[in-house]
Amino acid sequence: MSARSRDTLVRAGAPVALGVFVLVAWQLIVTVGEIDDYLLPSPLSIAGQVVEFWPSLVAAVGSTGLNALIGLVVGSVVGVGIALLASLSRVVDYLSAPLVAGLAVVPIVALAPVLNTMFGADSETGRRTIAGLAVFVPVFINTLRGLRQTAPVHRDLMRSYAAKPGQVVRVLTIPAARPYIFTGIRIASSLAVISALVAEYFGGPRGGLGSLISSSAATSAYARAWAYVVGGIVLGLLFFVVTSALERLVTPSAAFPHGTTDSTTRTSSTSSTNLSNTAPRKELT
Amino acid sequence: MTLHNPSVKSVQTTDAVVATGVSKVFDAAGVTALDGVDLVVRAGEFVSLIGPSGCGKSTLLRLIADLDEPSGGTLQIFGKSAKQARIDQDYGIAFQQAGLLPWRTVAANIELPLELHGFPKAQRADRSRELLDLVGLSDFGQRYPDELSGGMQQRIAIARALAEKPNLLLMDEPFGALDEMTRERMQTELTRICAETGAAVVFVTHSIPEAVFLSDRVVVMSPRPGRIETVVPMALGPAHERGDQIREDPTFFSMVTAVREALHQGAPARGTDNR
Amino acid sequence: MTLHNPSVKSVQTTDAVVATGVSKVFDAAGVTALDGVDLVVRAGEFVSLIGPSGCGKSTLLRLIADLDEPSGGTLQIFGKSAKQARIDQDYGIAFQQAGLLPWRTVAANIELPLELHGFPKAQRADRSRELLDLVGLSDFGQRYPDELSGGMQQRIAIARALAEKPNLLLMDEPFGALDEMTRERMQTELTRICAETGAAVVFVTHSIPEAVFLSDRVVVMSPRPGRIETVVPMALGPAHERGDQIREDPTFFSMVTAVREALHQGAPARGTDNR
Amino acid sequence: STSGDDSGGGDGGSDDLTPVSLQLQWLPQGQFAGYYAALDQGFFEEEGLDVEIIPSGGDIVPQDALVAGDVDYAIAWVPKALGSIEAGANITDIAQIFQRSGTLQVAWADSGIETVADFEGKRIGSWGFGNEWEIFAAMAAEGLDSTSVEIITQDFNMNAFLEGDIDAAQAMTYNEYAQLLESTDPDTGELYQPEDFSVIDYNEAGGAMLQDAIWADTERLESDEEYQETTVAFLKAVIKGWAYAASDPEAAADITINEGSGWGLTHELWMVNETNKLIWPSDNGIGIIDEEAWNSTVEGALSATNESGASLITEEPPSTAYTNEWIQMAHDELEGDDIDLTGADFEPIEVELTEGGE
Amino acid sequence: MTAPSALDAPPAVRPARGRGTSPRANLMRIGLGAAALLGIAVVWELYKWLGPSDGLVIGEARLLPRTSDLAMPHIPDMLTRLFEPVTRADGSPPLWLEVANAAAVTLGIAAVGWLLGLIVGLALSLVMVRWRLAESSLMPWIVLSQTVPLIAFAPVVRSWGSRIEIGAFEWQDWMSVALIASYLAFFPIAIGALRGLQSPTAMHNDLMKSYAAGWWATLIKLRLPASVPYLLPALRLGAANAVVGAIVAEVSTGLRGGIGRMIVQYAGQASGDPAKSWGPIFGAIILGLLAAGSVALIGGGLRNYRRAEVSA
Ligand SMILES: Nc1ncnc2c1ncn2[C@@H]1O[C@H](COP(=O)(O)OP(=O)(O)OP(=O)(O)O)[C@@H](O)[C@H]1O
Ligand SMILES: Nc1ncnc2c1ncn2[C@@H]1O[C@H](COP(=O)(O)OP(=O)(O)OP(=O)(O)O)[C@@H](O)[C@H]1O
Ligand SMILES: [Mg+2]
Ligand SMILES: [Mg+2]
Repeated sequence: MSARSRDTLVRAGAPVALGVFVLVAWQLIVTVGEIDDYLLPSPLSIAGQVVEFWPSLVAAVGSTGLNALIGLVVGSVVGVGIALLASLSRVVDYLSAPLVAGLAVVPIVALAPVLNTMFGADSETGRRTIAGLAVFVPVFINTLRGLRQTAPVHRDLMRSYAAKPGQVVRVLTIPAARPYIFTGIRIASSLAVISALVAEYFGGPRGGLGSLISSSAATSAYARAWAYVVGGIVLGLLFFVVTSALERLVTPSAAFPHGTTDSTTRTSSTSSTNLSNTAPRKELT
Repeated sequence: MTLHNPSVKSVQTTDAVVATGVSKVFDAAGVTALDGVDLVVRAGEFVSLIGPSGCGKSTLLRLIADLDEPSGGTLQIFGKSAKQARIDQDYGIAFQQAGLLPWRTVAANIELPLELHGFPKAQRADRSRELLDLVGLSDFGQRYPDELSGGMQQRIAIARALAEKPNLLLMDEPFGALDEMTRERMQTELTRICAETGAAVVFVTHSIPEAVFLSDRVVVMSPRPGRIETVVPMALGPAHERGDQIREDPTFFSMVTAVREALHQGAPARGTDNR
Repeated sequence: MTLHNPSVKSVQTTDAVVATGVSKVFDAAGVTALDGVDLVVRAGEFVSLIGPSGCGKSTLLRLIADLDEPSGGTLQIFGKSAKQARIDQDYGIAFQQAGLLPWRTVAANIELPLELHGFPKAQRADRSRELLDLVGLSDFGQRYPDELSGGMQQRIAIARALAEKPNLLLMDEPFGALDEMTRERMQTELTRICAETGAAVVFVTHSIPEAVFLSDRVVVMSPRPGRIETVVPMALGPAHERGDQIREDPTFFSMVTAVREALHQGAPARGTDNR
Repeated sequence: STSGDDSGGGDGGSDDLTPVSLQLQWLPQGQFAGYYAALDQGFFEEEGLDVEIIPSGGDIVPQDALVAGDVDYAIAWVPKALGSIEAGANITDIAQIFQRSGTLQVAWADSGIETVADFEGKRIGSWGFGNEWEIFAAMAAEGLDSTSVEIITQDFNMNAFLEGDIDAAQAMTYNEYAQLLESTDPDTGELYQPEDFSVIDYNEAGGAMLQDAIWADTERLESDEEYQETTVAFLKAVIKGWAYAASDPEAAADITINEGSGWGLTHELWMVNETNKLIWPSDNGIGIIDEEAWNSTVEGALSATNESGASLITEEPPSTAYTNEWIQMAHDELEGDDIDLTGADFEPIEVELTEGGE
Repeated sequence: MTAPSALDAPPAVRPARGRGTSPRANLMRIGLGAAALLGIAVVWELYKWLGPSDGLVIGEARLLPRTSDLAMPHIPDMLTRLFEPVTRADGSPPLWLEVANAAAVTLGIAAVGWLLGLIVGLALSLVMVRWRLAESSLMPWIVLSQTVPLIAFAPVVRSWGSRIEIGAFEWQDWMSVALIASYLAFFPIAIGALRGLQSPTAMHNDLMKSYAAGWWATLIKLRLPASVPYLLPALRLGAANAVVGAIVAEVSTGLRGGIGRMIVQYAGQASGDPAKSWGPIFGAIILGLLAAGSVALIGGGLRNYRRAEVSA
C-alpha cells in the first residue's frame, strides 16, 4: 500500500516540483542576471501585475471564457448531433467525412476576419463560431468513433432481444460512446480557449484576454501582457480540468478502478471477456 | 404482463428446432458456410455442435437465433419462423464473450431484456434476485462486471439468457474463455440449471469432453461447406444426476473416443489444412 | 560466431532447471504468488505445470526465464544463475499469444533473436529455412503474420523459440488460444519437435489431456500461495512414439484421471472460490 | 558631406556604404512614401548609406525591434514609444516627421455624434495595438471615463462601420477615411461623399498626439560617433525623400506601389497627398520636435487610462526621450542645398477617389 | 487550432473486409464528398438570397450572418476574383498566383516548423519512455503548453531570436515563425509517439528481455516499428498544426510574403474589394490539405508497419 501511495505522490509531485524549479530558476536568472523586465519579465513582476490588474483580468477571463464556453457547448452539441446522424445514415457519413477531414487540417483562425464581417464587429458571435468550429472537429471524430464502438456481441444481443432502434441507441450505443464523447470534449476544451483568444486578435469587441495581451504588448508592457497570458493559461487549465473530471466520471474503468488484486477482481488469464476496458484510456492524464 | 404464461410456453409439444436443408452463403466473401443442414432438437433436449474451426457452428446457431438469414432451406423454432421466435423471445442466447454492459450493475445486466420488454421494476428485481441465486452469485447484484472474474461474468451472461424463462437456450462456446477447472465447474452447474428449467439447449463447443459431459446428442460437423457429419447419441443418464465422478467413468471415455473418431473422420488429413 | 557449440551446449550433464525453496511476493499487490517451490527438470525432460488460474504457473515460468526475480530461494538453469542463462540464451520461450511482430515477414520474425545476437545474414536465412521446415511451413517464409491462421502463427512462435537451439524450452499455454483439433495436431507436432531437438521443456497448461499427452511428469500446483501439490509421473512411452491413437488408450485415460484427482485434491471445495 | 565623392567612384561604391535598417510600423504604403522615395531616388546612397526598409504589421512593435538591435532606426507613434520607454526602452525621438495627428473619428452625419462628448454610451471603434490612446486622451480631456463607452476593435477596414457595428470609427485621414469615400452608398448607388459623415479631428477636439517619428537608440546616440554621423546622414536623406514626395506625389505613389503596397492607384495617391499634409508645411522645419506638441502628447499619455484601468505612462518621460540635436544638424548641413525645409510653398493636390480606390 | 483527437484512441482499424471498400462504395464516397462541397456553396447562396439582410439578431447576439455582398460575397465572385489581377497596376499578376506564391512561402516555413516539432516531439517521447519520472513530470506541462496562447510568444521569440548571431549564422525572421509553428506541431507528435512507443504489449517486452536485448535494441527492433501506426496520424496532425502556427505567427510577427500576412493585408482592403479577402483564405485551406496530404504519402511507404491496423 505504501508503495502505491508513494507512486501517486511521485506522479503528482514530480510535475509540481518541475514547475516550481523552472519558476525559481527563471526568477533567479532575471534577478541575478539583472535582466530588465523589458526583455524578460520575472515571475514576481508578472505576479505583481496580476495583482494590480486583478479586476480587469477577472473581467477579461470572464469575457474570453464565456466565448470559449459557448463555443465548447455549441460545438459539442452540434458535433455529437451530426455524429449521431452519421452513425445512423451512411449518406450523412459520406457527406460529412470529407468536410470534417478538411476542417481538421484547415486553419480555422484564418476565417476570423471574414466571420467578423459576417456577424458584425460588435458581436462576439464570430469568435464563438471560431471556437465552436475548433471544438466541433474533435468532438465529432471521437463521438463517431465511440458510436461505432458497440461490440458485435452486444449488437447481436440487442437483436436477439428484438430491441427497437430507439432502444438500441438508448441502452447500448450512447452509453458505449459516452466516454469517447467526453474524451472529445476534453480535447476540445483547450482548443476552445485558445481559439476564442486568438480570434480576438482579428477584431471584435475589446475587453477579452486576447485584445488586452496585444494592447499591452503594443506599448511594451510585457509584464502586464504576461499577466493576461497567465489568465489565459488558468482559463485553459480550468476548462481542461473540468472536462477531464467529467470524462473520468463517465468512463467505467476509471469510475470503478481495480483497487485490489484480490482474486475476485481478476479475470482468468485466458479470458478476454473483460469488456469494460473498451473505454479509451487517455494519454493525457 | 407476466413473466411466464404456462399455457403458451410450458406445454411444449412441438420440437424446439427443426432445420430442413438449411444452407448459408456469405455472398461478399464468396463462402459457403453451411450446405443442406438437417437437424431436429426436441423440446428439453441438450444438443452440442462440434467441429473444426470455421465449419459453420456459429453460423448455424446465428441462423436459429435469427441473427442472420439462411440462403436456403427452412427453419422452425417451436413451430414458428425464426423471426417470430426471436420476437416472441422464445430463446435465450449466450456467447463466448459474456458481453455484459460494463456501465450497468450485474443485476441491471440481468434485467436488461426484461427492461426492454417493459416488465415493471419490481418484477424485474425479483427475477434478477432469483437468477442470481440460481447461478450462485446472490451477493454480487450491485457490483459492476469488471469487478467479476471471467467465470462469474459468464454465469451472469447465462442468468441473463434465462431471464425470460425461454424454452430454448442457444450457447456459442460459452465456456471457451475459461480455465479448465472453472470450466468443469460451470459445466456441472449448467446441467443443474438445465434440469431445473427444462429448456432445450443448442450448445457450440470445441471441447469433446465438454460436449460429452453435457449433451444428450453430439452433432459432429465437417468443414467447407459446413455439413452435419454424424450425430453421436450420448448415454450418461439424466442431466441432473451427472456428477463430477462421471468424468472418470469408462463410459465417459468411450464416448469421448467415439466423438473423437467421428470428428477425425470428417477432418482432412494432417498437413493439408494448415490452420 | 557459430550457432551451436557442441562442446558447450550439447553435452548436458547438469539438470536443466533446479528450483530450491523459490518464493515470490508481489510487494505492490501484497500477493504471495509462490511459496517454497522445489522443482528439478532434468535435461531433455518434458515437465508440465498445471493448476487453477492464479496459482502461480506463469510466475514460476517467468522466474525461470529471469523475466522476474524471486523473493526467496535459489534457481539454477544448467548450473548457472537464471540471469546468466538468459544472457547466454540457454532457453527459448513461447507465450499463449504468438506475439509475432506484424511488420516483419514470418522468416524475419524467426530470425529476430539471431539478428539481435549479431549472427550473419546468410546463417540467419539458413536457420530460418531449417526451422520453417521443422514446423512444416516452408512456403510461408515471405508472408506476413496476419496472413496466417492462429495455429500457424503459434508454430512460427515455436520456431522462433527454437532459433538458437536452446536446450530448454519455456512455454506458457502456447496452445491456449487454438481450437481443440488444431491443438491436438500442434501437440503431436511438439512431441516430434522435442524429440528432434532433445530440449527440456517446461510447459504451462490448463488442459489435463494436453499435459498428459505431452509430459514426462505433470506438476500439479495449488493456489494461494502457489505450491507444488503433487508431481504425477507419466508413462506413455518415448515422446516420438506417441501418436494420436494414444489419446484413446486406457492408460491415457487413467493418467488423465490421476491428474484430475490430484488437481481436485488441491482445489478448494466448490462454492467457496467463485471463479 | 563627402558622400558625393564616394558615389563618384563608380559601381564598386556600395562596398563603402554604411548598412542601415529602418523598421516601419506598418505595411509599405504611401504613409512611408518619403523613406521609399529616398531609397528609390538614391538619396540614401548619396549620403553613403545602404538602407533596408523593413515593413511591419500586426502586433510587431517597431521600438522593440530597435531596442533589440534588429534595426538602427524605427518609425513609431510617440505615445506608444512613451509606453515602451517607461517599460525600459532606451530610445530617443530624433525627428518628428508628422507634425500633426492624422487620426479622425468618423460617424454618420445623422448619428448625432459631433464631439468627443457625444461618445458617451456609444460603440467606439479603434484598432487596438496601442492606437487607442488618442481616444482615451480626448475622452479624459472631456472628463469621460474610458468605461463610459464600448470600445470595439476594428479590423483594418471600414466594414464594421459601414455595416453599422460601430457608431464612430477610427480612421486615418490618409487611409481609412479614403476607404469610406471609395465605397458605394447602397441607397444612391454613388460613392459616399464627405457630407455623409460627421468627422471629429483630434487635432481640433483635443487628445491629438504626435505620430510618425523617427526613433534612435539613445545609448548609441550618446556614445557611438559613427552612429551619430549615420544619423545625420540618414535624416538628411529622409528630408530629401519627403521633399520629393511633396513635389511629385504621383511619382512617390508609384514608388510605394512598386515596393509592394497593395492599394489601388488613386488610393495610394490620396494617401501620399494626405501624408504630405501631415508633414508640410512645417513651421519649425521638417522633423523638428515642437516642445508644446510634445508636452501635450505627454500630458495626454499621463491622463489617459484604458478600459482595464491601465494608463499609458505614470510619470514624465526622461529628458532623453527626444532631442532636436540631430535633425537640427541635418537642417544645417542641407541649408545650402535647394530644399525647402519648412514647405512654405507646399500645395496639396486634388485627388479624385474612385470606387475601391483603383 | 486543430485537434489531437486521432491520438486518443488506438489507430483506426480499417473497415471490415467486404464492407465499404468496393469500387462502388469508393465512388459513392468521392461523389458524396464532392456533393458536400457543392452543398455548402448552395446553402451559402441560398442563405444569401433568402436570409434577412441584417442577419438574425436575438437580443444582443447576431446568430445568423448578414447577407450583404460585403459580408458574404457571391461564390462565383470569389472564384472569378481569383483570376483577376491583384491590383490595377500594370503587370499585376492574377490573384491566384499571388496567393499560390504566398502559400508556398508559408508551406516552406511550416515544413521547417514541422521538422523541428518532429525532432522535439520524438526526443520528448523518447525521454518519457526511458524514464517514468520524466513522463510524470513532463506530461502535465506538455499538456499545459498547449493552453498557452502562442501569439503571446510571437513578439518575444522574434526579439530574442534577433539577438542570435553565431558566426555566419544569423537569425532570420522566418525562423521565429517556424519556431512558433513547431510549438504547435510538437504536441501531437510527442503524444502520438509516446503512445506508439508504449504500445508494445508486456509480452513483447518480455520477449525482448528474454533475448537479453538492451534498451536501444528494444527501441529499434520493437518500439519504433510498433509506434508507426500511432505516429502517422500524429504527424498528420502535427503538419496541420504547423500550418496553423505558421499562419498565426506570420500575422503576429509581421513576417511578409506568407499567407498569414496576406490574410490581414487583404482583410484591410475588404471594404472596397470583399471578394479579394477570400483568396488567401482559400489558399490557407488548400495549404492545410496539402500539408496533411503530403504526410499521408509517407504512410504509403510504411504500409508494412501498419499491418496490425488491418489484422488486429
Ligand atoms: N459475416 C461473415 N462474412 C463472411 N464470411 C463469414 C461470416 N461469418 C462467417 N463466415 C465464414 O463462414 C464460415 C463458418 O464460420 P463460423 O463462424 O460459423 O465457424 P465456426 O464453426 O463457428 O468456427 P469457430 O470454431 O472458429 O468459431 C467460415 O469460413 C467463415 O469464414
Ligand atoms: N505483476 C504482478 N503484480 C502483482 N500480482 C501479480 C503479478 N503477476 C501475477 N500476480 C499475482 O500472482 C498470482 C499468480 O499469478 P500467475 O499469473 O502466475 O498465475 P497463473 O497460474 O499463471 O494463472 P493463469 O492460469 O490465469 O495464467 C496471482 O494471484 C496474480 O494476481
Ligand atoms: Mg464460432
Ligand atoms: Mg498464466
